Amino acid sequence: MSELVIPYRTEPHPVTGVTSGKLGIWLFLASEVMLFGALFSSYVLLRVGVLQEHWPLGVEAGLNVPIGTFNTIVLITSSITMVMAWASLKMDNVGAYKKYFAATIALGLLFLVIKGFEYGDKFSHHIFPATGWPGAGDPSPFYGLYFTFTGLHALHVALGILVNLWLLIWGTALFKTDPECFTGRIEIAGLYWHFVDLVWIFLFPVLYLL
Amino acid sequence: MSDTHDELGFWRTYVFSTDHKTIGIQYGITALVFLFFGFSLMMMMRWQLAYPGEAIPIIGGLLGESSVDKGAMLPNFYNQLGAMHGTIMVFMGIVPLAVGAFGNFVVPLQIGAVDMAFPRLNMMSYQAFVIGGIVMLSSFFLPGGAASSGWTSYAPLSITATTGQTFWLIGMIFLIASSLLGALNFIVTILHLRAPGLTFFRLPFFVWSQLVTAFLLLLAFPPLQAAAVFQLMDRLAGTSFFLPSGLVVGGEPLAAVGGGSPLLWQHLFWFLAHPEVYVLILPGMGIVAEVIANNTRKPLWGYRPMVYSLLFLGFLSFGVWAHHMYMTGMGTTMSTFFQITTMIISIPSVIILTCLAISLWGGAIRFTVPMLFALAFLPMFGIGGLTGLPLGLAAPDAHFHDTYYVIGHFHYVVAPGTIFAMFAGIYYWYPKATGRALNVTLGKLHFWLSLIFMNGVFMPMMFEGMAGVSRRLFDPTIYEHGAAVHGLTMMTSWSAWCLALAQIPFIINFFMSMRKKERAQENPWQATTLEWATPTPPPHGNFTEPPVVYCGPYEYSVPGAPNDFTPQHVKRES
Amino acid sequence: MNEPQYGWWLPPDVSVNGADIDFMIIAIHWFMLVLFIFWGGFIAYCLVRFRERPGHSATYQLIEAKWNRWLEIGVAVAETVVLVAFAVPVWATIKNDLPDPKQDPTVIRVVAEQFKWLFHYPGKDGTFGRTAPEFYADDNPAGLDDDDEAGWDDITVRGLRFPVGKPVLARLTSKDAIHSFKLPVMRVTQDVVPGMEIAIWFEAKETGQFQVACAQLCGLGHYEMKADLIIQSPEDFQKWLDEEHDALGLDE
Amino acid sequence: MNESELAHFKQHLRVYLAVFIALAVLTVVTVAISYLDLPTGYAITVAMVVATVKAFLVAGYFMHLVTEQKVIHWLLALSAAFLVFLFVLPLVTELGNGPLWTG
Ligand code: HEA
Ligand code: HEA
Ligand code: CUA
Ligand SMILES: [Cu+2]
Repeated sequence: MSELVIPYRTEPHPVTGVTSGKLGIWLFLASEVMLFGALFSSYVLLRVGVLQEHWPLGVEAGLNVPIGTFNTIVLITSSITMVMAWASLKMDNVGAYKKYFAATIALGLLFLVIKGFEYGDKFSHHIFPATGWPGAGDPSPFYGLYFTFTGLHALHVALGILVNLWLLIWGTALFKTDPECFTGRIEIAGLYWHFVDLVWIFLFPVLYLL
Repeated sequence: MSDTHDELGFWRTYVFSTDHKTIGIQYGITALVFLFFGFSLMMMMRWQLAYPGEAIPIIGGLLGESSVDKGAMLPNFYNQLGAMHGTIMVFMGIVPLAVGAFGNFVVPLQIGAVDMAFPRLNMMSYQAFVIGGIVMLSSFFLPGGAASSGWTSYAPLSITATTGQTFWLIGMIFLIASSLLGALNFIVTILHLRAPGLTFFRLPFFVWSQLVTAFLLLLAFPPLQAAAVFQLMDRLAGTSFFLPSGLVVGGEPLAAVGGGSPLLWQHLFWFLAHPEVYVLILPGMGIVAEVIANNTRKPLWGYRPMVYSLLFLGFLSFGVWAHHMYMTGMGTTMSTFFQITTMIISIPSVIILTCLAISLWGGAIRFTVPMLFALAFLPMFGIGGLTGLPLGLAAPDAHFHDTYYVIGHFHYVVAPGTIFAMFAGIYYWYPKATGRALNVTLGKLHFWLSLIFMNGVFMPMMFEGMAGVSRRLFDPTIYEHGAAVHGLTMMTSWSAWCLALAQIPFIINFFMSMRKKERAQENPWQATTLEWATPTPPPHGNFTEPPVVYCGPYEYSVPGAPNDFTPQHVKRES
Repeated sequence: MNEPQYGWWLPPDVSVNGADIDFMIIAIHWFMLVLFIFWGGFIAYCLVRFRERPGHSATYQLIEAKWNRWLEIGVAVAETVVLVAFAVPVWATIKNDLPDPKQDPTVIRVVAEQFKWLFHYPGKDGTFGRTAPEFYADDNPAGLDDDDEAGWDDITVRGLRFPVGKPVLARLTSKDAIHSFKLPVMRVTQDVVPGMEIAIWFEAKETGQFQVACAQLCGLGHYEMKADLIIQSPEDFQKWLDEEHDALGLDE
Repeated sequence: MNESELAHFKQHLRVYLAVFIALAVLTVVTVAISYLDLPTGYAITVAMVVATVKAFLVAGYFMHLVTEQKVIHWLLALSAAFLVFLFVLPLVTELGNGPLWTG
């Protein structure tokens, strides 16, 4: 039933100058901005709400800054490989694209694994979302925020990985028949991926360093 | 449609269709059923309010003893019904009907598109809506029943509430996802798929209203999504985003970290919920504009001012939400700020209503059934909107806050306001959707009875509110000022039940007319907008040849034109 | 005490601020009525005069209405006037003019819990005893700390009493959910938010027996969360305080 | 794409690499600064400034915002405006809201 030809899938619209897909993903990202914006604004409100001595620095709260830093680098690297994957397609070099894209996915997984170890470490120290700081019963929602923020972000990373995997394994075939369209899809996947990276760029200092 | 049937088979055609018209109709039926269900919940509550502690006739016997005691309603069941009525009506009734149904069916037709920009996304949006709806309804069968903390789900109450609240949150997350996908799709469709020649100021007002609505949904919903996640964490993982320290519930200290803020929830909720109320009304205004232009047989008066007001309204609606929170004890600086923005935002509504009213001047007004509903919308929304003004000022709100005056205020805008607009839309586009015309006599019967009883339901609430009777009261008569207005309560309840009876002609009409032999013409209302340029009912792909637009949306009674209506896709000679 | 008359309109008003609020309510409703009748009349007129009938056809030309601009501006002006002249100043008085010790206000701690009100008076020494959640008990609903002498003569009751003609300073706290402290006859509504102590003031100008209501959904018993509101002459109030004090039996 | 375009496109790759390096460096910088433990106020300002710069680099170059169409810019401007509402209004309101829920 969807054999209909719906215009501006691959060619940009004369007025807006972008393809429908691109406009769509940007609209989605705009709503994501509001989603994470709400998280951060809540963070600010809660932080000024509690007494300052109830608010730990990331280090004090036992967050591992070196690991966090490393993870940041991992995510940034995955971003550049993502761009390269797209660029390779532009220069229709499918081989390079495959390598870069696979690397992106791998780095994404690495990020999740590391995050997983961080969680495990917290749990082993009996630190859970419901834990107060410095000790149980102290009124600071810090750990709650930490787990919720990173958890939600990790969810986004996982989602991105799934989509990318699908594109890499089943999607790529499209490149032979309709390179324009497929390159567009990779660009869209990229936009999402970079946004997730961008969110982390704020999450990291807010949770680990401040 | 006909030929595509065999190609695709039953499932792809009716259940997992990606055709915007089918999806629109799916949305419509589902939403109407939910509307009626939400109404039924309320009719039970109205019994308890009219005859406190007396056994509910018929239904009372069927309910479990967790909800009724010897047929008489229990307080916690009352609270469940209230919360679910609100949730169902807003998120599962009006929004899917106004945006999902009318948006999906009409917008692509009116802009001359073959379909929505992302048909598969469209289908997913409907499926998410259905899942959300099922989750919500299933919560009635949980131990402890459905959510019972009001549709506003204020923390901390909602966090110490039973499992129903968890389902409410999960259901909301699905409904929100559905709305986001839909909104995104509408914006791209309207920006990209307009027929050649259909410039922005040639768009029918309805399309404009859907565009603004889509932006409201897209940008206002995510914060509630975040809030829902927070509340889920509070309930399931023991965090305390919304829980301050030292809570003692039922004599037992609450095991929670504390350090959270109950008001944070309210901010995140109302950041959505005020734009949401405009989501409830704008599509309705759009429909009314269409119907009025068509039945006055002349162009809308002040089309551009209306569009600008719409945009302004949409933008500012993100900056007034705390007028729902005057009584939480905010400082006077901020309450002044929100009083000012609230007064400002009422002006565009005044402008739109003024333009619609003046549009009647100089017309040749046909009192068709959709027109009747559209005309009734004006004063009904007028009452609802005007009663918003005293609420918008903190000092009077100190008396009205959370009284039946508020209930009366917003029901006047959503029930005889939006619901009437929805009915107008149904009567107006039904022939296009089904290829059959609705029966006029039944329609008029439905209209007059609904009009009478709608006012019978909601006008008394204004006076109850004046008397200071609080809302969400299982039994208002335990207060002296509550007992004093019991006569009005009775009137409301009986009107509500009669209002339900008044829907019977509609339901009969709705289903019987489909079976009619004779088909409706392509353009029964002699309208100008593009949806009437399609065959009836429109086939998959809508237009026989892609339309080109030559003029504005409401070219009625053009001097020297052959007919009293000049369709947008007809080139005018000369 | 005079029996309050409740009806289908505003409840009786026995507060010093209520008059302003009522005035605004009435004024705005007249304004609304005028607008509504004007528009309603206009619409009705159009419906009759421009109804479809043989020999009458619509005019494509839109009328040059200027007056609607004036109407809209009029609405805007009216709203501005209400805002500047009444809403903001009145609300400022109600919220901000908390009585200072010189006016010696009747200070009362109001503690809300599912689904009861508790009213806590400082007693003869005029100071509240220390309270903390961990001390809450059935015989100590206010959570008073026994080690704090200031609290020994404190009076905690389930009905609200205060003297007429003298400002009351109420400090609102909640143990569990959000409640809303509503005195219909005083035109007072204030949400009681757990984790915050919110101070409000009001003053009665008549004595009488009324009700305290809870205006915010707070659970099953929200509907029955009412309390007596007894406004007394200063003498009667003092008498009541003394009785309550003796009832504490501190002397022996 | 043809030769000249390709050559032109190769320029981009260098830019991407530069951005990547900048991001990595800035990450190290923020972390380094955090070890100086400045007074909270400064620490927050600095960290947020750096983060914002990084954000702009990512959005500007990886997400091609610098060369993107106007619609997208307007869209982001709109959500940015609402974001400001969402950050400022609740905060100001609750700060003016008597004692905070310090617990
Ligand atoms: C569609 C829904 C809708 C709409 C359009 C509105 C519109 C408005 N609302 Fe309403 N409101 C709600 C839905 C809506 N509201 C809901 C659901 C609640 C309760 C939530 C809850 O607590 O559960 C609520 C609650 C609510 C409150 C909180 C009350 C309280 O809890 O204490 C306030 C306070 O400012 C308010 C104000 C306004 C204002 C100023 C407008 C303005 O936009 C109105 C502007 C319109 C006009 C000024 C009318 C113009 C007409 C004329 C001038 C002439 C008309 C006459 C003829 C045509 C004959 N509303
Ligand atoms: C869009 C929103 C909406 C709508 C349309 C309605 C419609 C109605 N509401 Fe609703 N109501 C709310 C939103 C809405 N309500 C909210 C948000 C609350 C607050 C909840 C809370 O306290 O948390 C509330 C609370 C509320 C209360 C207060 C309860 C309390 O505080 O204790 C009452 C009391 O009478 C009430 C009554 C009604 C009535 C009689 C209708 C009637 O107008 C219903 C009219 C419905 C119809 C006429 C049905 C039309 C559909 C059909 C005819 C179906 C046909 C079917 C097919 C063709 C398949 N509502
Ligand atoms: Cu306490 Cu309602
Ligand atoms: Cu509102």
